[in-house]
This record gives sequence, structure tokens and C-alpha cells, in this order.
Amino acid sequence: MSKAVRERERIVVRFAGDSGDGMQLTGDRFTSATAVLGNDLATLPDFPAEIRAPAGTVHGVSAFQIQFASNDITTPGDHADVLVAMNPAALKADLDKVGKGGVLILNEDSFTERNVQKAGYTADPLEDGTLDGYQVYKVPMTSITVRATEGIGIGKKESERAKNMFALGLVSWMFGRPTDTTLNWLEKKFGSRQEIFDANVAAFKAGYNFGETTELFAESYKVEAAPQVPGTYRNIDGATALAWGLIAASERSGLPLFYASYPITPASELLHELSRHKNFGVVTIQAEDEIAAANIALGAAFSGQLAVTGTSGPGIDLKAETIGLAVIMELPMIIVDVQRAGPSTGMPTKTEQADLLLAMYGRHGESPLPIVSASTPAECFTAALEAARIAVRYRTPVILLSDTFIANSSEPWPIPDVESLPSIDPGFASPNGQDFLPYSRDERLARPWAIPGTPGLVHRIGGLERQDGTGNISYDAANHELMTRLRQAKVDGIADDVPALEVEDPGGEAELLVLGWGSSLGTITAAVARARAGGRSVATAHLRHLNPFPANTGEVVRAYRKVLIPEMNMGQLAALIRARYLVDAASYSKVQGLPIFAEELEHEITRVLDE
Amino acid sequence: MSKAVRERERIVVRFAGDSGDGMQLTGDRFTSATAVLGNDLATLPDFPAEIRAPAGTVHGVSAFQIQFASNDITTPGDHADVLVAMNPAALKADLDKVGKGGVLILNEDSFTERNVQKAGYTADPLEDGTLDGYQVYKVPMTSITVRATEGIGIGKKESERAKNMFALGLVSWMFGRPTDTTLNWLEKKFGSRQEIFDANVAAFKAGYNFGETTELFAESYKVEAAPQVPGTYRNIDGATALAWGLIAASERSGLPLFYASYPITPASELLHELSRHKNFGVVTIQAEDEIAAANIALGAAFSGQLAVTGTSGPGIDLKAETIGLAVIMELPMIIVDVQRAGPSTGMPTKTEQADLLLAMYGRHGESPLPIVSASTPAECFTAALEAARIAVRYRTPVILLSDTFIANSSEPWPIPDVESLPSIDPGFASPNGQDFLPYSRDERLARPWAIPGTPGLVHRIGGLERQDGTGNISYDAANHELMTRLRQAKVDGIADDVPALEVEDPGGEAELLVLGWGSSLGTITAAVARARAGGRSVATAHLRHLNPFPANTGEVVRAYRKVLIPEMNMGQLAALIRARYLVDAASYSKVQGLPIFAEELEHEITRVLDE
Amino acid sequence: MSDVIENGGTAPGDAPTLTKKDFTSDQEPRWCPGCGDYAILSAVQAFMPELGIEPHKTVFVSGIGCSGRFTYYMDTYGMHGIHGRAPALATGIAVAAPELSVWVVTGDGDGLSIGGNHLIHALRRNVDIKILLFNNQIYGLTKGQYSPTSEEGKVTKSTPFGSVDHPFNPIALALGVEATFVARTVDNDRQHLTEVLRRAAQHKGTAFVEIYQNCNVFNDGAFDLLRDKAQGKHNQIRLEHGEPIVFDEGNRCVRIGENGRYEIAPTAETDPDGIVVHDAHGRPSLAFALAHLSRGPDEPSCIGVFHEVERPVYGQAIQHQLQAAKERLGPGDLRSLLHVGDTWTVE
Amino acid sequence: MSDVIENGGTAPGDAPTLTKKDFTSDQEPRWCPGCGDYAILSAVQAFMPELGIEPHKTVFVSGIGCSGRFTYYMDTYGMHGIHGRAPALATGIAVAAPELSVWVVTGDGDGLSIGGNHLIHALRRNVDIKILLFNNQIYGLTKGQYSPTSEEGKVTKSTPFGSVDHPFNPIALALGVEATFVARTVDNDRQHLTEVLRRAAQHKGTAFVEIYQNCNVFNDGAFDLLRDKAQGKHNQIRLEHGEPIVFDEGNRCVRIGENGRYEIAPTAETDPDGIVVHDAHGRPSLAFALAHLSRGPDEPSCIGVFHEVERPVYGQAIQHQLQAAKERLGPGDLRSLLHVGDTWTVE
Ligand SMILES: Cc1ncc(C[n+]2csc(CCOP(=O)(O)OP(=O)(O)O)c2C)c(N)n1
Ligand SMILES: Cc1ncc(C[n+]2csc(CCOP(=O)(O)OP(=O)(O)O)c2C)c(N)n1
Ligand code: SF4
Ligand code: SF4
Ligand SMILES: [Mg+2]
Ligand SMILES: [Mg+2]
Repeated sequence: MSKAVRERERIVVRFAGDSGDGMQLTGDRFTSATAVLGNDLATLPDFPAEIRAPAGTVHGVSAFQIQFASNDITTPGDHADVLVAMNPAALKADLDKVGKGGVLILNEDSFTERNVQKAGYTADPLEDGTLDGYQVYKVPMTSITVRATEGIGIGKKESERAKNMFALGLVSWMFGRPTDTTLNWLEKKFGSRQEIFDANVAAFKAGYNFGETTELFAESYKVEAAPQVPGTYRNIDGATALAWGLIAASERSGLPLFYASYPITPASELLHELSRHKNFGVVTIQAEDEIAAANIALGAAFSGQLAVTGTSGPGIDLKAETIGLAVIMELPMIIVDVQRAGPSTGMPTKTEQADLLLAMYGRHGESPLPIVSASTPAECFTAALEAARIAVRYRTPVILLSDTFIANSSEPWPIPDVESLPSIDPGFASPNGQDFLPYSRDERLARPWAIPGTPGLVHRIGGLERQDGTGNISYDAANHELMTRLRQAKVDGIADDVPALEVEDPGGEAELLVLGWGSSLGTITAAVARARAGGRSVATAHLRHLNPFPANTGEVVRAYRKVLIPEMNMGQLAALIRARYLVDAASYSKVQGLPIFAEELEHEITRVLDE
Repeated sequence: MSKAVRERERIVVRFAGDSGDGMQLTGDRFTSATAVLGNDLATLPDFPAEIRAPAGTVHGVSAFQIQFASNDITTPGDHADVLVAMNPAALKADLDKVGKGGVLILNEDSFTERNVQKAGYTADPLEDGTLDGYQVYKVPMTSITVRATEGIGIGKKESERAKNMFALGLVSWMFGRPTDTTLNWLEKKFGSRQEIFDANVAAFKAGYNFGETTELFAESYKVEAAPQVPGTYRNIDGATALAWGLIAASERSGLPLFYASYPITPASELLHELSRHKNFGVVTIQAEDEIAAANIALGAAFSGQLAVTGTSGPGIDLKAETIGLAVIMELPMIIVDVQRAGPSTGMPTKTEQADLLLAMYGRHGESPLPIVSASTPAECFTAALEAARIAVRYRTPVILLSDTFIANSSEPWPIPDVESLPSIDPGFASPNGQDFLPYSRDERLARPWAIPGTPGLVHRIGGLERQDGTGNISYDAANHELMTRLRQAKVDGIADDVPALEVEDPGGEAELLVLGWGSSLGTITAAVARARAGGRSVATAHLRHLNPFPANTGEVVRAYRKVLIPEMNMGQLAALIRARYLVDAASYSKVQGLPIFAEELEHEITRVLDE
Repeated sequence: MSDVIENGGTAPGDAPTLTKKDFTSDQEPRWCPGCGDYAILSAVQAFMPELGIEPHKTVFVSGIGCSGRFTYYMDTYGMHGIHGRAPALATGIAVAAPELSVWVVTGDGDGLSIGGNHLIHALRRNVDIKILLFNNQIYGLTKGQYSPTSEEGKVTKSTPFGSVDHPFNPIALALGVEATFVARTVDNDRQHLTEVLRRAAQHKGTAFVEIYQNCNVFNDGAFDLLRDKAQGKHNQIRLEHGEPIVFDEGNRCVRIGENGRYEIAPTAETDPDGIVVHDAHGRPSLAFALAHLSRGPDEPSCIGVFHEVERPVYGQAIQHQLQAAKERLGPGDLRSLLHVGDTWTVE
Repeated sequence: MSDVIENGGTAPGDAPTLTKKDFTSDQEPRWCPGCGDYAILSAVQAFMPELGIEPHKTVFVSGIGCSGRFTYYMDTYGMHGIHGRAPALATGIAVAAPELSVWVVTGDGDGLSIGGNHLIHALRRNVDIKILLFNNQIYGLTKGQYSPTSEEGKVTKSTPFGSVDHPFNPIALALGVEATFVARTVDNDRQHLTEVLRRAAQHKGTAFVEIYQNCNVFNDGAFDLLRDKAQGKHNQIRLEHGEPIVFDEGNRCVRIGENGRYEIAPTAETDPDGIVVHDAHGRPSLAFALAHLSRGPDEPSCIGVFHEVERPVYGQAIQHQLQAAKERLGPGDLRSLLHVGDTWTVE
């Protein structure tokens, strides 16, 4: 007897368990099955800050959230519809992330007195009314898994470890996800270790069947595929997209990719991913510190490589002096800042977008450079290509801003045709018989890139002020003024060489513009959609180039009576826009190490409109 | 027969010679004699960028400029009235700094063919019309000096070295400076080395008499004493004033002064000066680098010292991460930035004020801190006291901005009465029997300063986000938001605790406000005085607190139809004022490694008024 | 200003009897279960009372890394700095307040990678701080990249094809930069660890203690040859000043070979006079030779105090200069300072 | 990408005959008259042609300091970086372009104070760069503060009461951090300097050359005992691999004392078999002992090549990994990369 199936437009599922419970993998697999079904989706892993806090404590909880839908979605969801909690700590840590009336699927076996205590509960939450108002399903996941895997010939511990596959099976049933994607993957992953493979398959099927057959679950849900532009898709997270974007830039420019970095959360993933692709000729260097990483990259830039150094906030601080050197040397180089939360060490595993003004101004003297930012996980790919294009075309360091949220979360991505990607011309200098002038300039004020090994172009560069043209040391007052203004003009000039800022204003009559940058794109899109659904007319625009702003930015922001800038900081873009265009842009600021929720922003939009 | 004496209101004299010619000393002595006469004055040494470039080349020229007057003056002068050039290179390097019709006093002996060539002249400037339009006096200084010192029993080389005293004597005569100040000083300096003393005295007198007796000079000049408030005065340069201000802050707070630094031009003088005063209990540490210096200072701050670290731009870059740590640790600490010119290594011996936005924003995450700046050499003393007051009162790192120009130049200073200086209460925490809460706050949001060694207050601090109150590590979202806003509010709150921004608007009817900060004060004052003398009404205001701005700043800038902000940068204060108050402040920007000239600014003021 | 303490080192105070509990904070340690850091923490907390210095006169300073959390678990004053800078922070404290007992906890990444410069300068200056370097030959906190002490060819997240860097030998490094106290011990040998801590605490100046620490999550077993009871007794070369160096239950020894070179040899085949007698107080060259007996912890290696000599202590030398200046010039007088040199008076 | 050069070191090229002029730029040197830097510059410019590597295949990299200006005077490619970071810049160049001959010029402040960390990591990695450290035991460019190699008690602008830091021994430091080539020479001995440059150039990997350089303005005479012709012949201990170490016109020697310790003794009183035979290619402990014969250049000191061993070269090892990966996995294909793992197609 088949059960009832309810149709839903969008669903948010959150898997939570101990660090050792394999929740990230469970989430990943669920995402793959969902992507293949053609739903639009957005995901967000939520790692514990500790390496491996004591098992069973809230500090050790690892979670993964996915929103999937039959139409366009842009965030992993403010609140979960379904929480799968593998132990009491997971329930404790994440209950407030479930919307009222939401579904809780709990691993009943784990709610022992000891575990309940470890989680910091004083009484058993299953009994004391804590869960009133939720739809609670208690499922003895561990014991069913152990039973299902009996006879396969693995130990109890191993068999218990398969309980995440049970959960995956159950939730797969609940939302009608295909089983073959998961089974194929298990085959690939464990095919060579028969018992483990068998146990995982058995657990997965047990979960699926548990949903199908027990009385517990009265119904399952269906979320239709979202309409998608034809093409081949994959799911991609921001860290991978950024790494691949750099590789693509290397391929499209013919410049070898050279990545020097010092590990730091959340930028380490870039180093890890790039170090796997040595067959693309990618050099990765783990330097002794961030200063060394920046200088090693700069040395490579001088030598004609596509030089990149990646880090997070604390590393940007440390690289500042070297970035300034790259500014005066006018060499192409990309500095990736995967922003994280807080000043100082702060909250290293949480997200924020508070390094914008640091990127703009975080070097002594006048040392302007272009800033590019990514707004979604997949957009990291194009942002990396764009940063490379600007760096190489203008012979300048470029800061590329991402953040923890973008780096860790994922979304479906129509895989681009390689040939359609922009190609980048290194345009190395070659001798032309005349005296070589390393600080002569082309029509866009870029200087020649003459790399060691080239006969006839021998020259020396350095951090002392350069003489216009010759590049010799100069202490001349007028020359310093000239060079300062040339460096500024070169960067400012890029404004004409980037796409205009696009405004989305369907009715053409909005009086409020919501202007954003970076990872708040998803929230802004969702919040504005809600506001519009509520009958409000609101315009949006999203900046991908933070320095210089696209040429039409002033026009755009001046066209609206009100401008609202939501940021996960204290109003950094707002400060730049206000100073530049003298418009009274208001800042909506959230600094919690978390993305802004669409709901919150919707309220703010309404408030501002009703003001 | 005594010669004619002409009265003048103000005079600018420039001494220029080879690095080895002793021009700084000559200038210094002339300044002392001038100060004692009661003239108002301002000086500026102009060192060569090279350690000791080849003798006789323009790169080796060292100069000293002084303006002195019978009324208030505020700059060392745009153009010199008198240039003393000890060799052709000095003439070549500095001729363009002499006003048309100015007086050139040249050491004729040095104009040999070889020297003329070394200076980069293709023909002898004494002959080829280069000096047309100037009043040229050729004086064989070297040979007269050698003759005057004959029989004293020193070698020719030693005797030639006294020629700077000849020049000093001549110029002293020219402007009626007293001879005893110089003679006393020579006595003190060389008294124990009879021959050297005799030679210098002979040379000095020979110069003085040369002026008095030869036909060459028809007249001398007189500049009346400037009216000064009664009191005891001294001449002081910015580096010394800053060092002494720190010592005064130590004395007035009872906190031992602890200075950790890494040498860098132009901040090294602070280290040198402070290291001389060990009897004040001043600890000075020359660290291995700027990062170490900042951390050593921070460790000392934790231990209850008045902790200071000083550097210039490149060092501020490097200290950024540590300053951020001090922000989250909320410990008192002063970071001195003696700004120099250019991005990267730039022009290390030249001046600029381009680190303001770095001071504001040069750390990752939201990490606000107060910024204080000095506007004149003597003001460095009070600025240091003020920085210490804020740091200690608010338990926060404070950036204190000075610059090369302020640090190196000097002005007369009415020596303050020590008892009248503000006293600073360290207000160390002491146990009160309750659980100690290191992140509790007082009415100004400052937290307790509990230093190791105090029983009952054992606690731990660090760079991870702190829990409000307890100071334990916290990854809580709401707590992070709270702490971020508390740190900001604490700094913002200082606005009420600093003097209001004073406006000088004599007629009360100006439509233009010239707003400044830092070392452009002198230029602004002079330029506005000229504009007023020309019948224009212009208001001025000068910011000493750059973050937060004094509470009335918005009111002030909004009260004028036009606001002009002259800066030796690309408009950094202008950007802050525009963003904050949405007034269309215009930037007047000069980035040449040199102070803005009063004349230039006067033109700009007129231009803006006539717009 | 603090009184000048004549001798550095952490002299026993006259505090009431202290216990391990007095050094244990209320913060629950959050390392991975089984991590070697737990054993070190417990040993340090148990050892501290012996010094007789009260917790409020003790400061622990650490950098970033798993080891960096140590500070929060000690119920003393503590500074958890940024990555790599702990020796500099500690220098500030030790110079400012020479009466305190100052300890630094750092890791192989924190202390030898990003913090290498501060470490070597602290060692040469001989600041009165005790540095405990938890060497697990891996970056733990950032989840498993290789470190400057990882063996060549190490496969990690950042080196999937194996690392190509030659590692530091931390003992040799410390000796090369003029350290006055250099020792090595292992996390799980409570007795040896405690003895080394004791010697470090007694030392006047900077003590450098390398602790082989097992990271059971990202680099499990790196030190088994020395940590494991069964293997350790054959492979630990325990150094004792003034004693001939024999190990492996007496079967092997360190002897003087050609040109003065040290080498491992069967004791039976060695002339007793040719066996090296450990001299911790001599020139660093002898200790340096011992540091190079093995390539790393996968060969028989020395543990114990390699080198221990006296040299002026940085913070004290500074305090002495202050005192001498005061004695010679009289205590500073601000009024006179402001009036020094040429002044003039306007009536 | 550059071709992989099998052997590092700077192998002679087949360039047309080069002269000193080919390595002399049109920029006029601007050091103080009499500065030791002039002699070094002249020696280097004169030596470079011998390598047969054309100027455009040569890169000089320097930091900030008087020594840092060196780069501008060489008519090669050059990078004048910021303070202390030259070894890192040079690492980038050497790894990216292994076919180039890469030289680093640094000072005792640039290389050992602010730049200490990069120096030690370059040395351990064995990057193919030749590091010339101009040690004048002072900060020249900033006009005379003491440096990490200044002797204790040094009176300078920043230490009017004398410095209290114990200095580094740069040779010992390099040996302590696993350097593969360690040598010392003096600015004014053109022949010795050139020979050391030659050996450094031939070395595959990082060569560390300390050059005692006289700063006649801020630290004149610091090395007179070794630089001065008359004194030098008594006090220079010239090291030659395989030769017994005797000096002072044969009057004194280095002999093996108790426990393998090295000491200076009158040759006449020494058993010839007890004289140390210099072994540059052995373990670093022997070289380390030689580095500690003297406290500093105010005592008889060794010059020449202390230590020279082969070890894999960092940049080459990286290039080999790239090649191996290409051979094993085939050259990277962007399309396949983008399609790896789960994909789905919407028609
Ligand atoms: C400036 C900066 N760079 C990088 C990091 C990231 N980070 C934190 S700890 C660490 C390495 C830790 O390794 P180790 O010192 O060996 O400590 P362990 O975790 O192994 O105890 C790194 C790279 C950081 N916090 N700050
Ligand atoms: C980040 C930074 N800090 C400090 C300085 C100032 N500075 C320039 S060179 C130098 C020291 C030079 O000493 P050394 O390396 O011995 O070179 P020398 O001049 O003696 O050849 C210092 C401190 C700087 N340029 N940059
Ligand atoms: S990662 Fe390693 S070092 Fe860090 S806590 Fe876990 S076991 Fe210990
Ligand atoms: S200061 Fe010293 S090192 Fe620098 S150029 Fe002059 S003599 Fe040479
Ligand atoms: Mg480690
Ligand atoms: Mg030097």
C-alpha cells in the first residue's frame, strides 16, 4: 500500500550529528540525488569550531543544511522544515534552527541519560515538553542499522557507523529522491571493500524501507524539478569553483598557475584543491607564513606566472606590505581573501563580509588596487577568471573577495563550455630594438610585463618610487605626484572595462534600491522576491566590482529615493557609496557570523518603505 | 662705519651643502640664536635620501630651512629669501626653492670645473646666466676660513671643515643674530678640544666680520621679536616632543613607559630619544621586526605598563594583525605612525599624510580604534598625552599619527608647567570578593585592567571572540553581534569625551570652511591668513581626533556652503567626512612628499570661493 | 616598576601549599579524545605546585593551534595571542614584570613556521621564559597540513603528492641560534616530562623544550618508536649530564669517531674511554652532534637536556640598566627634562 | 612552464664571451665613500662572466638596507623587495623559472632580524638560490642602530647604554637550520671572495655566504682582525676541505680535545694526528664546532666553505612532481575537470 505524497514548492532539510557521524557526507549525497532530480538547491555545511570536541557535546555537532525547490532559490533557507538529529547534542544545538511546527527525526537510540546530560540538557527533551509544537519522529536508527547489517561479517562498531546511511535512506524516501545515485556512489567508494559496501547498502535500504513500510510516517513529499536552462549541470561549492576558475584562467591565458599560501580556515580548501591538479602544471607552495606566501607569489609574478596567494582576514593583514609592493611594482597577482567572522582570530569557522574596507585601504600610502568579489558559490569560477583578466591586463595586484559562506556552500552550476570562456592575453613584452622602458604605459596605462630570461629587456624594479618611463629610483616631487596619480588613474580606468551595474526593477517604479555585494546576493534576492510577492516594488543591484565601481554606479544609486545596503558588517559598502556618490544610503547590518536571513531583510525592506 | 639695516617682517633662510658640510648643525645653531631673539619661527631639515651619496652630487645635498618673523608664523616658508649654497650641487638642488629676486650666498671656492660637472651642470652657473634675476654674492668661504684659522695648529682639512661656521657667522651678521648663543654653544661642545674650538670661533667671527666690513654686503636686516605670551620657551622638534609627551604621560599616570620598536625612518628618532631616558624607568626594546615590537608592547600592556610601539607606514601594515588583537583584548596601547611618503618603500625621507584610512580600516573584521593626530611639532607633546589618556581610560589601542614633516621640523614651545599637565588614572582592577568578570564594563564601556601578579583576578584573554562579561571563548551568534557593537560603541562614545571641534571664523560670515588635520595646519593657517588679508572671509577648523570625530563635527561641516579639505594624500579625510556627514567636501590634494605651500592653497581657496 | 629579581629562573616562592587543582581552570579541554595534549596538560598542572609560585604570579602565553588552547585550561593569567607571536608577547611580559613565571606553549607550525623569527630571537636574547613546543609534526587545528617538522615525502591535505621540504631539526635549530637551555621529552612519559619541566623552570633565561606530541587524528604514531613502551626502551637515548651515553638497555652507545664525529655503536665493540660522556654545560657543538645522531623520531633519538648554560638574562639586563641610570643620573625629573638645552623667557 | 633543469646550481651556459661590463648597470652606486659594499660589487660583477650565464638569465633580488641597493647596480634582471623578504621573492622566481641563476643580497638586519624566518626556511628547503649576507654588524641605511650580529654591549643610537642582546652566529644559525652550503668570506679579499662565490654558484641548492663587510661610517673596523693584511694573516683560519686546519703561518692549529671538542692550540704542541682535518662534506656538527671556535670576528675565525652537502633541490622536486603527474594522469584537461563527479543534463 503506497503512502500519500504531498507536493511542496521548497523544502529545507538539516542533518545534524556528532563530528564523527558523517553528516557532511550524508548531506553531500542527499544533495547529489537532489541535483540529479533537477531541483534548484543551495546548501550550507556548518562545521564545529573545535577540531573534534568531545563526542556527544554541542561543541562537537556538525550539521549540513540544504534547501531545494521547484523554482529558483538563492539561499539554504532561514529555517529548516526537517531536522535529522543523530543525538541529543545535535537536537540541542540545532532545534532553534527549525521552524515552528517543523519535523524532527531523532535517533532514539542515542537519547540515553548519559548522552542527554552530555548535551547539556538537565532533563530528557523527549519527555519534558521541549519538543511541543514540533512533529517528532523517534526512530531507533542505530539498532535498526545494526540489525540490518547482521550477518555481513563486520563488527558492531563498524555496523553502527552505517547509521548515517540509514538516515539518508529514510530522508531519501521522504522526499522521493532516487536511490541509484547513492547506490552507484557507494559502489565507487566502497566497491573494493565488500563488507563495508554491503553494510552501507543494507543500512541505506533499511532506512528507505523504514519510511515506506512503517506506520510512523503517514506521507512523503514531492518537490518538482525546477525549470532549468538546457545544459549539463553539476553541483559546486565556492572553494572548488574558485580553484577551478583559477585553473581555467591559467588554461585560457597560457600562464602557468602558481599558488603560494599558508593554511588558514576557510581558505585552506583552495590550497588543498589546487594541490591535486599538478597535471595542469599547477605549482602549489605551502609557505612558512602569509608574508612569505605573498612574496613567493610576487616573485613568480615577476617570472611570468599566473601568481595567486590565498588567505583569510588575518593573512590579508600580514600580506598588506607585500601587496603594496606589488602595487608599486605593477605586476599581475591575485590575492584571494576568503573572509571569516570577527576581528583578530574571531570566529574562524563563521562567515562575515567585513574585509571590504581593508581590501580598499589596508596598505600605507596611496596604493589603489582593483577589487572583485564573488556572490555565489558558482560565481567564484567567473570571479576568478575576471580577477585574472584584470590583473594581467592592467599589471596589477587584484583582491578577490569570497567568504566562508560562499566557500562552503554549494549550488547547481551549468557547466560552461570551455571554449566560451574569455581568453586572456599575457602580452609579454618583447625587445623592439629601442631602449626598454619598464614604466612606459599603454592606452590603459598598463606597463610592460618583461620576464627574466628575455634578452634585451633586462631591468630592475623595486618598492622605492619609480621614475615615470625608465623605472629608475626617483625622489623627484613632481614625479611622485605623477606616479601616484597614474597608479590611481589606471585602477579608476577599469570602470569602463567592466560590465555596467545591472538593475533589476521589474515594474520600473521602485523607490527603494537594495544594493548588495558578495554573499548576501542570495538573501537579497529571496527577501526582495518576498517583498514583491507582498506587493511592494523594490529594485535590486549587485556589485561584483568593488573597486572601481562600474561606471554607471553613481547614476544607479542616485536614481532611487532610498538605497538600502544589507551587509554582514557594520556598513562598509555603505560608507564607500556614501563617500563617493553622496547618497544617503542606509546600512542594514548583521554581524553574527551567519548569513542574513531573507525574512529579516524582508522586514527591513518593508520598514524602510513604510518609513 | 656701520651699515644700513632694513626692517623685515619675515625671512626664510635656507642652508644647503654636502652631507658632510654640517648644514643641519648650522641650521640648528641659527635657529637657537633666532629663538633667543624672540622671533617666531618654523624650521624644516631636508635630508638626502642616500646615506652618504658621493660628495658633490645633488643626491648628497643636505639642507635646512628656517622661517622667522616678528609675528605668528606657521610654516618654514614656501620659498627661501636667502639661500646659502656651499657647493654647486647645493645650488643645483635648491635654486628652485628660492623666490625670484632672492639672495644667493655661494661658496665661490667650491665652483671648480670638476664640482660644477659633478653637480650635473653642463656649464658654470655663475657665468651662463642661470642666476640672472637673483642677488648673487660669491664669497670664497673655504679660503677665508683657512686663512682665518691659520696658526691655530690644525690641518688644512680640519680647518676647511669649519667653513660652515663662517657661513653661520655671515648670516648671523646679516640678520643681526646674537653671537653669544653660538659662542657659548661652541664652548660647551668643543671647549675640551682647544684647537677645534679656536678654529670654529675664528671661522664664525671671520664670517661675521666679513659681513660687517666688506663692501659686498650693503645692508643687513632686522626682524623684530614676535609678541609672545610670557613664559619660558624652548625650540622643539616633533620627534622630541612626542618622546617627551610619552614620558610625561608615564609620569602623570605612574605607569612605567615601555617602548618596543623596530628602526625605520622617520620613526627611529623616537627610539633613539626614549632610549636616552632610562633614569625615567623607560624601557626601550629594539625588536626583531615590527610584528614582534607590537606583540612585545602588547605583552607589556597586559602587564600594566604604558605600552607604546612606534613605526612608519610599512610597519603599520605589519602590525595590523597585532593591533586587531589589541582591539579584541581591549588593552591600552599606543601605536605611533610617523607617516612618510609613498606606497611601499616609496620615498622614505619625505613627508605625506596618507595613512589615515589605513589607521581607520587597516585590520580585518570590524576592529575600530581611536585615532589621534598631531598638527605641529610642539603639539606632538600634547597629542602623546591625549593618546595615552584615551588608551588607558578606554582600555584600547590608539593610533597616534605624526609625519616626517612634523617629526623633523621645529618651533618655539612655551614649556608647560608639569603640574598643569592632565593626570591619568590607571584604575587597575582589584579583587572585590566576587567572581572576576574581565569583560564587564564601566559607564564608558571600558573593561577592567587586571594585571598579572594581582591575586584573585586570574583570567585569560585572547583573539577568539569573547563572551560578554566572562571573557570566555564564545561562538554564539548573538554574543558576537553584541561584542562587535560594544567595541564600536566604546570607541564612538569617546566623541563626547574630547573637546569640541573649534571653528575659527572671525567675521562669522564665511561661506567656505577649510578643514584640516595633521601637519597641514601650518599651511592652512598661513594660506587662510593671506586669503583674509586679501579680503576673503574663510573659516578654518582643524581635527586632532580623527576617530571618533568630536561630537559637533557634523554641525560644523554642515554649517558652511563649501568645505575644502587640503591634504598631502588623495583625499582621505575628505572621504571620511563625505561618508559620515554627506557634505560635498572638496579635496585639495598634493602628493609630492612635500608640505603644501601656503601660496598654492591660497590660490585654491580663491578659486573655490570664485567658483 | 617591578623590583629587579637578581637571578631569573623561577625561584620557589613562599606560597601556601598548592595543588594541581589550583592550576586547573573551569574551562573544559576540547581536544580530540586521545590527543597527546591531554597528557601534557595534566603533567604541567600537576607539576606547577612544586614551584611554589602562586597561580596569579604565573602567566601562560600561547599562539594559535591545538596547542594554543592550553592557556585556557591553566588557572593562571593567560594570553592566547595570534598565530606565531607568543614568544614576543611573552617577552613583553617577562621584561615588564620579571617577578612573574612566564611560560609559552606553541606548536611546530606556530613556533617554527609562522613564528620562527620570534622563536630564534627569544632564544638568542635569553629572555626569562620557558617555551614548550608541542611537536606533532602536523598542523592539527587546520585539519592536517604538513608542518616544517614533517618528514620529507609526507602526504597530507596540502601535499597529496608528498611534501618536498626538508624538515627542521628543532633541537639543532635552537642550538644554532644560541639557546641557553635545550631539551626534548615525550608527551606520555609523565616522569621524564616532569623532570624536564623542573630543569626548565630552574633555568635562568629562555628554556626551549621540544615535546614529541601525538596527534592521533592527523598524524597518529609519528613517535611510536620513542613513545611506545616496548619500542621506546630500545630507542630512547636518555641524556644525563656527566654520564657516558649508552642506551638500548646498555647494548648500544654513542662514541667518538673520526675527526671527533659522534656515532652510534654496539657498546660491546666500543672502548669504554671512547664512549661520549654527556656534557650539557659545554659548548653547543657537543649537543649539536647529539641532535644529529638521528634524522628524526623514526630513528633512535636523544631525549633529556641537551644543553644548559648560563648567560645574562635579557629582561634583567634591561632592569639593571634602568637602575644604573637612576643611580648615576638620579631619578628622572620631568621639569628638568623639558628645560634641558637652550631656553628663553618672555616676561 | 620552464623546462626542468636536472641539476640546479648554475651550470655554465654557451653564451658569447661576457665581461664585467655586461653585468654593470648604468646606475651610479651611491654608498658612502669607502664602504665595503663597493668591493663586493666589483668582485661580483667581475666574477659573473665566468659563469657563462647571460645577464638576462640572471636575477638579483635584495631587501632593504645599504646592501639592498646592490640589485640596481647589476645589469641583470632585479627585484628590490621590501625589508627582509628577499629569500621569499627569490623562492618564487627560482621555483617558477629553474633555468635562471638567482642571487639574493641581504644584510644582517634584513636577513637576520626582520627576515630571519624566510632565511631559515629557504635554507631548510634548499631552494636554488645563492644568498650573500653582507654582515656589517650594524644597521647602515637607518643610520646606525645595533643589529642581531652586533657584539654585546654595543653602544649605538638605539642603545646609548649598550646593547644587552647576545648576537647570532650566522654560520651556526645556518648550520642549525639544515643549510646545505655554508661559507664565510671578507669584502676586501677579492681572491677569497671570488673563490667562495665560485663554490656557491656551483652548489646545487641554497648557498649561504656570510660576507664580513666594513661599514666605515657606523661601525668602522669591526673586522680589522681578519680584514687587515697584517692582522689577517695571523687570525684568518682558512678552511680547505681535506686539509688539516692550521693557521697563523702554521703556528697554530685546530685540534680535537676531550669528548671530541675542537680547540685552538699551538701546532708545535699538537700531535699531528690530533689536528682536525676539515671535512666540508660530512655532518654539520663538525662545521658547527668550527663556527664556535671564536665568539666573533674579534677572535681568530674561520673563513671559507664550512659545509657543503647535496640534497634534493626544492624547485626541482616541485617540477618533477608536475612532470610525474602529467605522465601519470595525462596533461590536465579543463573540460574533464569541470565534469568530474556527478553531473546531470537538462534537455
Ligand atoms: C595569521 C594566521 N595564519 C594562519 C592561521 C591558521 N592556523 C591556525 S593554527 C595553524 C597551524 C597549527 O599548527 P601547529 O602550530 O603545529 O599546532 P597544532 O594544531 O598542531 O597543535 C594555522 C596554520 C591563523 N590562525 N592565523
Ligand atoms: C618594514 C620595514 N621596517 C623597517 C625598515 C627600515 N629599515 C631599512 S633598512 C633597515 C636595516 C638595515 O640593516 P642591514 O640589513 O644590516 O643593512 P645595511 O644597511 O647595514 O646594509 C631598516 C631597519 C623598512 N624599510 N621596512
Ligand atoms: S587535531 Fe591532533 S593535535 Fe589537535 S586536538 Fe586533535 S589529536 Fe590533538
Ligand atoms: S652606512 Fe655603512 S654600509 Fe651603508 S653605505 Fe655607508 S658605509 Fe656602507
Ligand atoms: Mg602541530
Ligand atoms: Mg647591516
